[in-house]
Amino acid sequence: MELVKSITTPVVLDYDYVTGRAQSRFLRGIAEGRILGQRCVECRRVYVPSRGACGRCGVRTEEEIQVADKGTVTTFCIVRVPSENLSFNPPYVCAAVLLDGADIPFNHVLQECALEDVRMGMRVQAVWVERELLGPTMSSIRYFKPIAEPDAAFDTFKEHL
Amino acid sequence: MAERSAVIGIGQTKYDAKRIDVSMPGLLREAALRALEDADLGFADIDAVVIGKAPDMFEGVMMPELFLAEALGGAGKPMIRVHTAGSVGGSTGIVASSLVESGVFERVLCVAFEKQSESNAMWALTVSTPFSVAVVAGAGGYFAPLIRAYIRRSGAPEDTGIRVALKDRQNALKNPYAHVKIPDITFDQVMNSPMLWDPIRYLETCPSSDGACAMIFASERAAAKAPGKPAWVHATAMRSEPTMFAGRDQVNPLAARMNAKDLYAKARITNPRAEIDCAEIYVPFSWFEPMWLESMGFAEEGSGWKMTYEGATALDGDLPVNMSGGVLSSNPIGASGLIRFAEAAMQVRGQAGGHQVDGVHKALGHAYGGGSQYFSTYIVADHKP
Amino acid sequence: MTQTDAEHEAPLTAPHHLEYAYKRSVGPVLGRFFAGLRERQICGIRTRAGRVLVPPSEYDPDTGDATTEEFVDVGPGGTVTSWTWVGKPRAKQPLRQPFAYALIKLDGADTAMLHAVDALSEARMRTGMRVRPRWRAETKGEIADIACFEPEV
Amino acid sequence: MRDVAIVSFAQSAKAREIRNEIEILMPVVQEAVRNSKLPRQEIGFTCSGSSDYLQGQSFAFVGALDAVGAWPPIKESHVEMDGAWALYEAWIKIQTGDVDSALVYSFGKSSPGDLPEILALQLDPYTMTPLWPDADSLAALQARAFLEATGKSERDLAQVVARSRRDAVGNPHAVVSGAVDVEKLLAEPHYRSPLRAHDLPPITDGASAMVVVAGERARKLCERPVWIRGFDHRIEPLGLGLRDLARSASTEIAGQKAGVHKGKVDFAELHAPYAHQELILRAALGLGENVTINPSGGALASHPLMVAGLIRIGEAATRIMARRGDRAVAHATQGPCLQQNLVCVLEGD
Repeated sequence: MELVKSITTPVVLDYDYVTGRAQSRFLRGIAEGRILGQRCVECRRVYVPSRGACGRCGVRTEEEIQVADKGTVTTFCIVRVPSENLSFNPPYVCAAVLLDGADIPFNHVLQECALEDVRMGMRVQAVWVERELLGPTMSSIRYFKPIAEPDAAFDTFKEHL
Repeated sequence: MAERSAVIGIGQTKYDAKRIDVSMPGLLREAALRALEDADLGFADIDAVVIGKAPDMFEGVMMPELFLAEALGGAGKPMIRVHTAGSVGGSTGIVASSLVESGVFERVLCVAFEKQSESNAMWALTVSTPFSVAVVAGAGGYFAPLIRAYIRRSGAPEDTGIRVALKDRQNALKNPYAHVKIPDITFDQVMNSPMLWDPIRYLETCPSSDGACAMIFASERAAAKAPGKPAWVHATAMRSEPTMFAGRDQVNPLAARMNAKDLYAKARITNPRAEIDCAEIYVPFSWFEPMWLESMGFAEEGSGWKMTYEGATALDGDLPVNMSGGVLSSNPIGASGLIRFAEAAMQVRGQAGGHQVDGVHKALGHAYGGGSQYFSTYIVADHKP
Repeated sequence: MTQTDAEHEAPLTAPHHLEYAYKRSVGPVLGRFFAGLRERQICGIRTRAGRVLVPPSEYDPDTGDATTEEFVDVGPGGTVTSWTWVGKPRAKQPLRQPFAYALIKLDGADTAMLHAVDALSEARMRTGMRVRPRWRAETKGEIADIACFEPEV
Repeated sequence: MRDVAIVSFAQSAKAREIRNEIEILMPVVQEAVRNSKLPRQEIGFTCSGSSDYLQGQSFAFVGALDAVGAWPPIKESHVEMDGAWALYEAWIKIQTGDVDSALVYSFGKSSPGDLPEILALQLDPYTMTPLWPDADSLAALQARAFLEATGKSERDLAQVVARSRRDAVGNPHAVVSGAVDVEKLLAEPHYRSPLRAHDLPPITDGASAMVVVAGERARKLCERPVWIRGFDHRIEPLGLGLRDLARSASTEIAGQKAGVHKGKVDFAELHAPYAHQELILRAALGLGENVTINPSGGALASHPLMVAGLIRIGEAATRIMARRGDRAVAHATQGPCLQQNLVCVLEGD
C-alpha cells in the first residue's frame, strides 16, 4: 500500500473587522481628504495614523489635529521581490514618510520617481484618488510623489527612522 | 535565582525547506527524543513541558500545543505555550529555565518549532486587513529601512552585510543540521545575488525552514545525575517595548540595550567582549550582526561593523558569532531563538563538532522579535554561577 | 470635533476574510491510515501497552512513548459511545441535512474516534447503537473519505 | 516558596464591543495598576495571554503593548493561553527571585468571528478539524457521556444555569443574568442534545488585568491581600476518545497538587463554560454541597475566551478582599472539553 504523504486542509474563516474609535476617526478624515493625527496629553507627540493610544506613555490619546499631506522620507526600502497579499507590484519603493506636524512616520509607496533617485530626507506629497472616489481607506492615498523642495537635513528627522 | 538551572539535554532536527517526511508531532519528537537521549532520560522523567512557536497562522492550527503536548509525553503534566513573536524560541527556553529556577520542577523539557512548509510565511505575516494598503513586504520589507538607517548612522562600508553572510554561510557548512548550505560560497556570489528588499540581497536573507529544537533544563540535583557535562544558566533576560511610538529608535532599541545591561548585571559580567567566549545572535538579515553587536555592548555604537570587518566574529576570531551558521542558514521561525540558546549551550558543553570553538567557558544566546522590540537572552557557562 | 463626540459614532467595520489551503505532511503512521481509507479500510495501531488506537498515532498519548509498528485493521462496524444532534449544520460540516456528531468505537479498537452519523432523525440516535462507514464515491486518502457513518440495519 | 498575593484586579466584559482590543484593554490595565497602588515603573514583570485566531491576525498581542505603556522597556512575556496561565508564568517568575511583582493581563473578542467554528482549529488538524465540529457539539458529546455515566439529568444542568444567572444579577460584568425558572429552562428545545442554548457560554468580548506582589510589600499596598497558597495546572490528551469524558483527570491532579484539601473551602470560582462542566469540576475537586460555587455567575454569565479563566481568579480574589470568604478555589480551563486545567488556591489573612 502506497503511503499518503500529505493532505490539504483549507482553512476559511470570516470575521467582522472592527477598527476602533481612533482608527475610525482617522479613516473618516481620509474619506474627506484630511489626514488626522492625535497628540499625546503627556509627551505632546503627534501620532499619525492615530491609534488611540500613546505606546510611550500608555495613555489614551484624545486631542485631534490635522497634519499636512506632505512630509519627509525618513528611510525606505526598494521592494524587488513579489509576495502574497501586496497591494503593489515590484519593484516599488516603500517609504517611511514623516508628515509635517507628525512625530511618527508611516509607510506608503513612493512613485513618480526613479528608483535610484530615492533618498533619505526627500520631500514628498500625497497623491489622492479623485475626489468622488475618496473613501475611509488608506487606498484613498494612491501614493506619495517627490515635490520640488530641498531635502530635509538628516538631523531634523534622525529621531524618526 | 532560587535554584540553579542547567542545560542537560539538547536535540535538533535536520532543518530543511520542507520536512515532508514527518508530521508536525513527528517533527517535535525528532528533536525531543534526541534531547532525551542526550540526557539519558525518558518522557517519564520530565516534570513539565514548555512549547514555543511563532504565529499559529503559519500552521493553521489554533494553539497547536493542545494536540502536540501528548506527543511530548505531556499528558498529566503542566504545559505552557509561549509566544513572544520572533524572540519566542529564546523566551521558551527562559520560561523552561525559570520553572527550574523557581524550585517547583526538577526537569523541564522545552520544544520550539515551526513547520513553515504547511503554509507560506509571507502570506501569514502580511495577512491584509480591511482599510489598509499592504506596502510592507514581509519581514524583509520591514527591516530593510532600518538597515538603511543603520548604514547612514554608522557609516559602515556597504559590503559589511556581504561579509557577515559569507561567514555565516561558511560556518553552516560545518553544521550537520543547517538548512542552507552552499559549498564553496564566495564573496562575489553573495554580492551578485539578487536584491530583494534593497539594501538586502537574497544571500543576506534567512530562509523559511521546517524544524524543531528541544532542550532539557534541570535543577542542580538532577544535573548531578546527568551523564553529560551540564551548561549552567548564569543569567536570563527578557525585555519588550511597543512597536510604534513617536521617537522610537528602532535601529538600536532601548529594550535591546536594557536587556543587555540586565543580563550582564545578573551574570556579573563587566566586559562582555572579554568575558564571553562566543555568541549565537539572532541575525535574520546579515546587517543585524553589527547592529546587535552594538546593542549587546560588544562594540561601541556605530562601530559594530568593525568587528565583522576585522574578522573578530569569525570562527577563529576573538568573539565568534553564529558558529552554527545562524538564522541566515536555518530559520524555523518559532525555533530560531531556541536554536541560538541550544547552540550556545553546545559550545559550553563541547558538543558542537565541526563548528566547535576551542576553550569555550561562557557563551551567549540571543533572540529578538516583532519590530525589533522583543528581546530574550541568556548566558551559559561550564561552571556553576 | 473631539474624541468625546466621536464616541457616539459607530466605528467602521468591514468583513475580514482569512483563507489558506494548508498542505500537511502526515508522517508514516497517519500516512498508512489515510492510505487505508483510500482503499476503504480503517486501521489502528497497537501501543506498547497493548491498546489499539484509532486513528493511529506515532506515540502513545498517555506516555509519549513510540507505538509499536503493528497496524491493526478495525471495523468497519462500530458502536456509538456518545453523540449529539446538529439540527442546522454549518456550511463546512460533513452533511447538509441534520446529523449527529458521534464518538464511535470501531470493532477491534480501544479508543473511540470522532465522526458524523447520518441517522435522518434524532430519534434514531442512542448511545450503544451500531454504525458502519459510508464511503464517498471517490476516495482521496483523507479523513473525509468516510463520508459519514450510518446506522447498521 | 515565596508568598505572592493578588492586590488588585479589573475587568471588562460585554456581549459585543464596538471598541477594538487596545481600547478595551487600556482602561482595564490602568484600573488594575492604579488600584494596586504600585507605581507603574516599579512593576517588575508583565505577562499576558491572548490568541491570534480570535482576531484572525498574526501577532495580535503585539499591539497590546501600547496599552500597558511599555516605556521605558519592560520585562515582559506572553502566552498563547488564557490569562490564568500568564498569571502562572508571573508567579513562577516571582518564585525565581528575579522580580517581586507583576502585572498580568489578557484580552479577547469572541464576537468578530464564528467562535464555535473557529475553535475547530484547536483540534487534531489531520483527523478532526477537517470534520469541522463546532465547540458546542464537542461539549455536548462530553455532556452526554457525563450524564449517562453518572446518572445526573438535564434537570441538574438547568439548576446550574438557573443558579448562575441568579447569582450573576449582582455582577456588573455579566452579559447574561436574571431569575429563571428551571421548568422553563427545561421546556426549551435542545440546541446540541443533551445541551440547550442556555447551557452554553455567552459570546463575550473582554479584558482583565491583575497585579500580584510578593511578601510584606503586598500587605503594605493592600488592606487585605489575597495570597496564592497553591498553584498547579495539568493537560490531558486532546482526543475525546482518549479520555474519560465523565471526569476531569487533569483537574483532579491539579487540585491535589495545589492543595485544595489542605483547608476548608468557602467558595469556588470554576471556569465551566458549559453547564455540565461545573458538575464534572466539582467532583474532580471534591467540593461538597456546602461549598458555594461561582458566586459571580461564572462562565455561563460572561465568557470572554482567553480571559474567562483569569477572571475566575480575579473574582475569587475580589470576594476575599471584600471579606466574603477566607479561602477559595479558582479554576481555569482551555482546550476542547476541559482538556487543560489550572487550579489556584487563594486565602485572605
